[in-house]
Amino acid sequence: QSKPTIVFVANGASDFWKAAQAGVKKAQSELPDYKLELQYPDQATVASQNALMDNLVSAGVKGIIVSAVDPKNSTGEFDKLAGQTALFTTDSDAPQTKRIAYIGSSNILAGEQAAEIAKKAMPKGGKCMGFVGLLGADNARERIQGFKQGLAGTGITLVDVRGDDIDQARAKSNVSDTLVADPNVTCLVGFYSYNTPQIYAALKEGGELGKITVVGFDGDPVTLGGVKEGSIAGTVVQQPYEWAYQGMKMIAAYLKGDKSSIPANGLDIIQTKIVDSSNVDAYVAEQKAMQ
Amino acid sequence: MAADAESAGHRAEPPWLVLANLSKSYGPVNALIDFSMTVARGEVIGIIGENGAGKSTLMKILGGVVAPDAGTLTVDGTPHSGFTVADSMGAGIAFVHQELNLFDNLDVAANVLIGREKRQGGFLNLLDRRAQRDAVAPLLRRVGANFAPNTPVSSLSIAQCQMVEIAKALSVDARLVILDEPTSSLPLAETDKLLDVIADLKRSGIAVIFITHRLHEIERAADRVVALRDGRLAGHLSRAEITHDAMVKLMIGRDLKLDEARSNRPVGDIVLSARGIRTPSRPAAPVDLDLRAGEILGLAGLVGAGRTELARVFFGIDKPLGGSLSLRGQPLRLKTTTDAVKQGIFLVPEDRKLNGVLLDLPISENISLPNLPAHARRSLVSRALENRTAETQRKNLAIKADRLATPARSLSGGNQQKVVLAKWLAMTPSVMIFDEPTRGIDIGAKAEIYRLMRGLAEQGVAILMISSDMEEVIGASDRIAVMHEGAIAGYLDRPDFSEENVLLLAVGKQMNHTAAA
Amino acid sequence: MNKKDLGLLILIVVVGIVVATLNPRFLLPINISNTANLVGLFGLSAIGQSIVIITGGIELSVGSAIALVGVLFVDFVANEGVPWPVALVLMIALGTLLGLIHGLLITKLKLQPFIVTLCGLLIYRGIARFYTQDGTAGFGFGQNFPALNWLTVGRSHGVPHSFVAMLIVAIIMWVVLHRSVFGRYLFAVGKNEEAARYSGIRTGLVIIWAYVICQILTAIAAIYFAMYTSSITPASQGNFYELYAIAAAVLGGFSLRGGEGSIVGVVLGVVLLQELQNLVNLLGIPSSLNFAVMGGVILIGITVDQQWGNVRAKFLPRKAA
Amino acid sequence: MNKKDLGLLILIVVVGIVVATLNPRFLLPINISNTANLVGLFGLSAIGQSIVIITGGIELSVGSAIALVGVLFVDFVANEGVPWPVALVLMIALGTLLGLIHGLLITKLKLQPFIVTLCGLLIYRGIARFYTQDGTAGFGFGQNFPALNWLTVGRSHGVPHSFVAMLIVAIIMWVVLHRSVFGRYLFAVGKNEEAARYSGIRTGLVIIWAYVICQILTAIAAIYFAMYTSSITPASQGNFYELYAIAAAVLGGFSLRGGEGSIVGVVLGVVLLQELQNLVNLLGIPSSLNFAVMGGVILIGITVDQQWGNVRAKFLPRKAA
Ligand SMILES: Nc1ncnc2c1ncn2[C@@H]1O[C@H](COP(=O)(O)OP(=O)(O)OP(=O)(O)O)[C@@H](O)[C@H]1O
Ligand SMILES: Nc1ncnc2c1ncn2[C@@H]1O[C@H](COP(=O)(O)OP(=O)(O)OP(=O)(O)O)[C@@H](O)[C@H]1O
Ligand SMILES: [Mg+2]
Ligand SMILES: [Mg+2]
Repeated sequence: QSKPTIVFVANGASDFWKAAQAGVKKAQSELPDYKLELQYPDQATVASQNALMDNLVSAGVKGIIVSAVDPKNSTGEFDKLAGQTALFTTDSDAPQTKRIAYIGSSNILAGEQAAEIAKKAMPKGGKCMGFVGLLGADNARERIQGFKQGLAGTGITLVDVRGDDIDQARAKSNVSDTLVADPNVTCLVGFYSYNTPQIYAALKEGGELGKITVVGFDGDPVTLGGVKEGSIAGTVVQQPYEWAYQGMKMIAAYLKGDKSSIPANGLDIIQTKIVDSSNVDAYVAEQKAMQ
Repeated sequence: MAADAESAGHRAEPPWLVLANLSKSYGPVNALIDFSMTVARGEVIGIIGENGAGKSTLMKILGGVVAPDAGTLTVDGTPHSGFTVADSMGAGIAFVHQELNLFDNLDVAANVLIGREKRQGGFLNLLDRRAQRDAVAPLLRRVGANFAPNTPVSSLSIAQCQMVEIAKALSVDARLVILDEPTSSLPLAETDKLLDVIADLKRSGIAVIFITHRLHEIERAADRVVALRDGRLAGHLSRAEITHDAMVKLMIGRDLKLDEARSNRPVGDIVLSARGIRTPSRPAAPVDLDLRAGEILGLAGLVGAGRTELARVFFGIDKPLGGSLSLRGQPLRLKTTTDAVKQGIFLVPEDRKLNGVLLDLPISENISLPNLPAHARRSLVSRALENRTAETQRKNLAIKADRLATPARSLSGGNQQKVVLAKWLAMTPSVMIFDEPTRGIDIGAKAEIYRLMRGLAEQGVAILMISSDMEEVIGASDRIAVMHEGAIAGYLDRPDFSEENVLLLAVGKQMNHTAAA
Repeated sequence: MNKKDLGLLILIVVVGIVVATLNPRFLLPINISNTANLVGLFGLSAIGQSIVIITGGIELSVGSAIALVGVLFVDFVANEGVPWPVALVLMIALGTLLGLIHGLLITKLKLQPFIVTLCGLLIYRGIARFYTQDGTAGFGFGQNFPALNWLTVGRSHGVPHSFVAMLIVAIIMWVVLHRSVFGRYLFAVGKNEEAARYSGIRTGLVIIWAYVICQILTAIAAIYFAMYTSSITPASQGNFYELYAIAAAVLGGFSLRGGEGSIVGVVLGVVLLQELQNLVNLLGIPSSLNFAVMGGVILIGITVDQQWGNVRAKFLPRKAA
Repeated sequence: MNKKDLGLLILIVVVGIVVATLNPRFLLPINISNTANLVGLFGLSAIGQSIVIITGGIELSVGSAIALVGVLFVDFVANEGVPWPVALVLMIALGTLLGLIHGLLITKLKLQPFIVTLCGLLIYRGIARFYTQDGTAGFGFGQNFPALNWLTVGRSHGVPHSFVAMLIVAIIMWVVLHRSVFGRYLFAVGKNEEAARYSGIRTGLVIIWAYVICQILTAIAAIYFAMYTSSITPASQGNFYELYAIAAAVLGGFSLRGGEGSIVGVVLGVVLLQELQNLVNLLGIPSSLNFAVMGGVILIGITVDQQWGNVRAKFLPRKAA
């Protein structure tokens, strides 16, 4: 009732959004006239997220930036919401909806960057096995697609991707089982942020650390440690801090009537970047500084 | 009798257990009113009373299971107001409940010693299984059980379970053993054994309270009779005064003439006939049996002879392994009990608590259950029709319940049995199978049930009456079939009726025709 | 309406008043309408669940069945070009089949309901995920089925049609459960299956019907859920929904031992659960606490109900039994 | 070992032979060692669950308790600088407390175990998520606790210590359940609580102990899980683990009605479930089918077991009573 509220709706509970939280905080300090929040649906499901957003709109929220659980198929809900509040998307886009703009990375590009890491680490080619939480999720599909695109024409192949339903014990045993099942696999790719640490741990236990190329996504401390140590070839990091920070500012501007900051094509791509042994220290320092 | 002299010797001592002015009501039902009695050492007290007179309630108070509303229990001069299970056990009271309370996932020895396990290993409290077996084996011999201590209880029949319950009571170092209808499903031989056990207990100075509806057992065993009527003390009989008629008079307040008269009307055609029926537990013993309209065929046999199992086949509960059934000459295929009920074949089961009534359903709903569509309009149940039927049956059978909407659970055992009868009598039976129909039923109700049975037979209903009560088999049947190890060992016609003949057949011997003559 | 239901209703109203005081937007028609919609969706499956619970059984596969039916329905309609009424009939047939299988396994092979339906939970989710290769099933951009939409996600005067559907089902099931011969059989079987059998009731058939009814209602609920989310991730759609349904039934006075419960109770149970979910969001309680709030209120509700029953039993003399 | 357990063992061996034929690497020591590790982890919680199931109860909060204890343990040790033995003791105390609460609610307030532990499931997960603000609790890179690691994720001659821990617990619980007076009481209470009370058994105490034992074993399992994954997402850690534990117990011959089951059975149940998980990966079956394979095998196993029992009952005459 007092200050207009803008909410960053994540797609589910995860450490990943801690950086976004920091971005929201930073934006809040610059936007005292608004109340900025970050919220999670209680489950990473469309139903739960939709119910959350319906409730937020009922509660009078002025702007929402959402990381949709399933953007492709949320057209109806998003269009409905867009009629009631200023709706932006982040993390994964829903281009066909009436959302105002997308602020985030391109998962396909990120996948291609991961392929770069693999190519550099395995000039002679090899067989890769991927690991991911939800095989069907859009971000997983796009990363896998990008990774395959990036590998096209090289001697490296992605033979399979194992899913674990975000169960970390499964994630780890999937890695252990893969090492047993196929001795020809020379490269492991962790597509979700927690997959890479579990790959690292399983390799360490199996005594194969360093013998197998590991390519990761996101900046889990263990992943970064592995990169620094040299046992992980590299990781592709996104910048949720920037999504939240820039997103909040863009929405606030938009609510004030300033449409100029909205990109013409509705896409504000914030580049993902490769972190490998050459720049890992700098990246870690940068992240520390942010918190 | 020697026993007489002994008990006379104890009479001089003051009673160690005194019950004074006990009352207990369940809602509006006064189960026990201002009741007092004493128990002396080594005394055998027979407790009699109609169904619902309050006998079990009294015993439950003694066992600490039910708390009285008023009154005191005094043990060895110490009055107790709150008497718990632990107090009861501490006072040396062992209790065989009317309802069976066995754990069928454990073996016999474990059941007998439950709560009083033989231990080893100090603080680890480990079981000493050998000691358990050794402790239980003599007890089983004493009650005449033919199974070993390590037999799983799940493989025992009801009667055998009752033996285990008795052994359990004996295993306690008890001063008083309460037996609430211990013989209700025990056949003759086992009952004899039990009466011997009672005499044994008495000899070693242990008091016994013995509830039964089989009055001749009381005649044989009791030093003294206490009768209850409608929750009140109705009177005492000393050893000398105990006669069948005197007991009946005390219980129901008037004389009762058991209607022994049997019509000598010729029986009708064969209604139900079984050929080569083989049951799962006795696949090698095929049964042939014919049941005629208008007759009461008594089916006798020892514990586990397979009578109940046969009844289950006739009622469509179990599928036989082989053989065929026919009803009035037509082949009869029973896939479910529904098929049997449709054909007018009804069963009054042995275990009424488990199979007979739905304890939580109102009496009226229990009665209408098998014939619900007839109490419904367009598939919607009409309470009015339901109540009408129930009311009729309550009158016909004199069911003692103040409201038909009360759950069957609150009825005494005998009245529950009447509810089971009521649900079938509200329909038109052509074959009625009674499995232990008077188990736990008082003498007045028993007479009524026999009268009902006879009435049904006269209407042309074919009746199969499974019974382990020898008096009943001989008194109520027109013809007796005796089963031995799953097969029919022989038939007895009226002239051959005698306890001896039934027993001979039941144990697999030839019967003795001269004895009957 | 019995005393238990009344108690629950009072709880719902009290919670409502508290929330409305803290945030008056709770009473906005749109918020009530949104909540009613969710009550409709969850109510359909909870009513089905409650029929099974009456028989002393349990149906754990509800959530997975919602995923499987949802995936198939959306795929048939959106991608395979099956006319939606045909797809609807197919889904109800599928529900019937699943219920039949469960019922037969439970009655003929004498398997425990918990384990049969637990296997259902695992298997149906596996099939749903395999069917889409773990992808999502959803309507494409601009795909529109006006009649289907009207029936499922439409609202009339703000009243969501899912809620209307649930009400209709509730009324029908109320008559079935509390007034019909079949309902009486359900209670009898739940109280004591053996005794019911000895009364000539085809207990097997009654139980099979209970599972069939449950799965048919679940299939209908699945379609409503599918249309509400309009896209289905087979790995997560409906996860834990069986627990919500069971919780609603238990809140509504059902005993998991069977033979007890009322339709009014289970509907009120669903209303309370949805009110709680709504409250968490409206009062800005961290969504991580959503679960804890739900669990806490269920526990308190049940405890109060139980204790109240004890107090009554102690101090108020029983009405003439 | 009874006949049921033997049947299960045969099933495990047969499945093993089939898998080994299809992919001989199944028999590699490292694979067996990995599987043994998971058997250890899941076995600890399944044994706890089985103690509760014996009493006719159920403990649905296991998965959430694994998340809560895991999060707290890791946070205490990694971030708060609590010495790990202290944290271990604290976690066992927490388990005791949770079990005590469940037991008291069930025995004193006479609430149904299903509903009490369902509320536990909701509440503990909520608390775990709230505690970390829905973040992940994990050890920092290079944080190392050699003794703790040796105890939990260490292996001796390829034998994982988690497996050893499970074996020790299994042996202790075998003695408790099958050879001690307390075990006898557990069986008695599970079969017929009323009758047990009439026999002078303090049934309430027995039931409370069952839940306490279950939660203590769950807390230990939680620590092993936490050390295995070394990072914990409170929203998903342990999700559905209660179902695995229940499934293992049921596979192992436990009846959810109580009073039946053996420790050997539940351990074999866990082995079979883990063998199935392993098989999916080793044979390259799509991971989406993982659930379906598990559900299918459980169903088949239970059905065969049941039918085999029927066949035996039909054709082999019962031994004289
Ligand atoms: N739990 C109960 N709730 C309500 N009423 C009860 C309960 N138990 C017994 N009654 C009532 O108390 C009265 C006495 O019952 P009790 O079981 O003591 O009779 P009984 O003499 O043992 O009869 P029977 O010979 O049939 O066993 C009966 O009217 C019965 O209906
Ligand atoms: N061979 C056997 N082995 C084990 N148990 C048996 C055997 N035969 C019979 N029984 C037990 O006895 C029962 C079969 O006898 P049934 O109950 O039909 O006997 P009954 O003649 O009615 O005797 P009862 O007086 O025990 O009711 C079965 O329930 C079974 O538990
Ligand atoms: Mg009695
Ligand atoms: Mg019998």
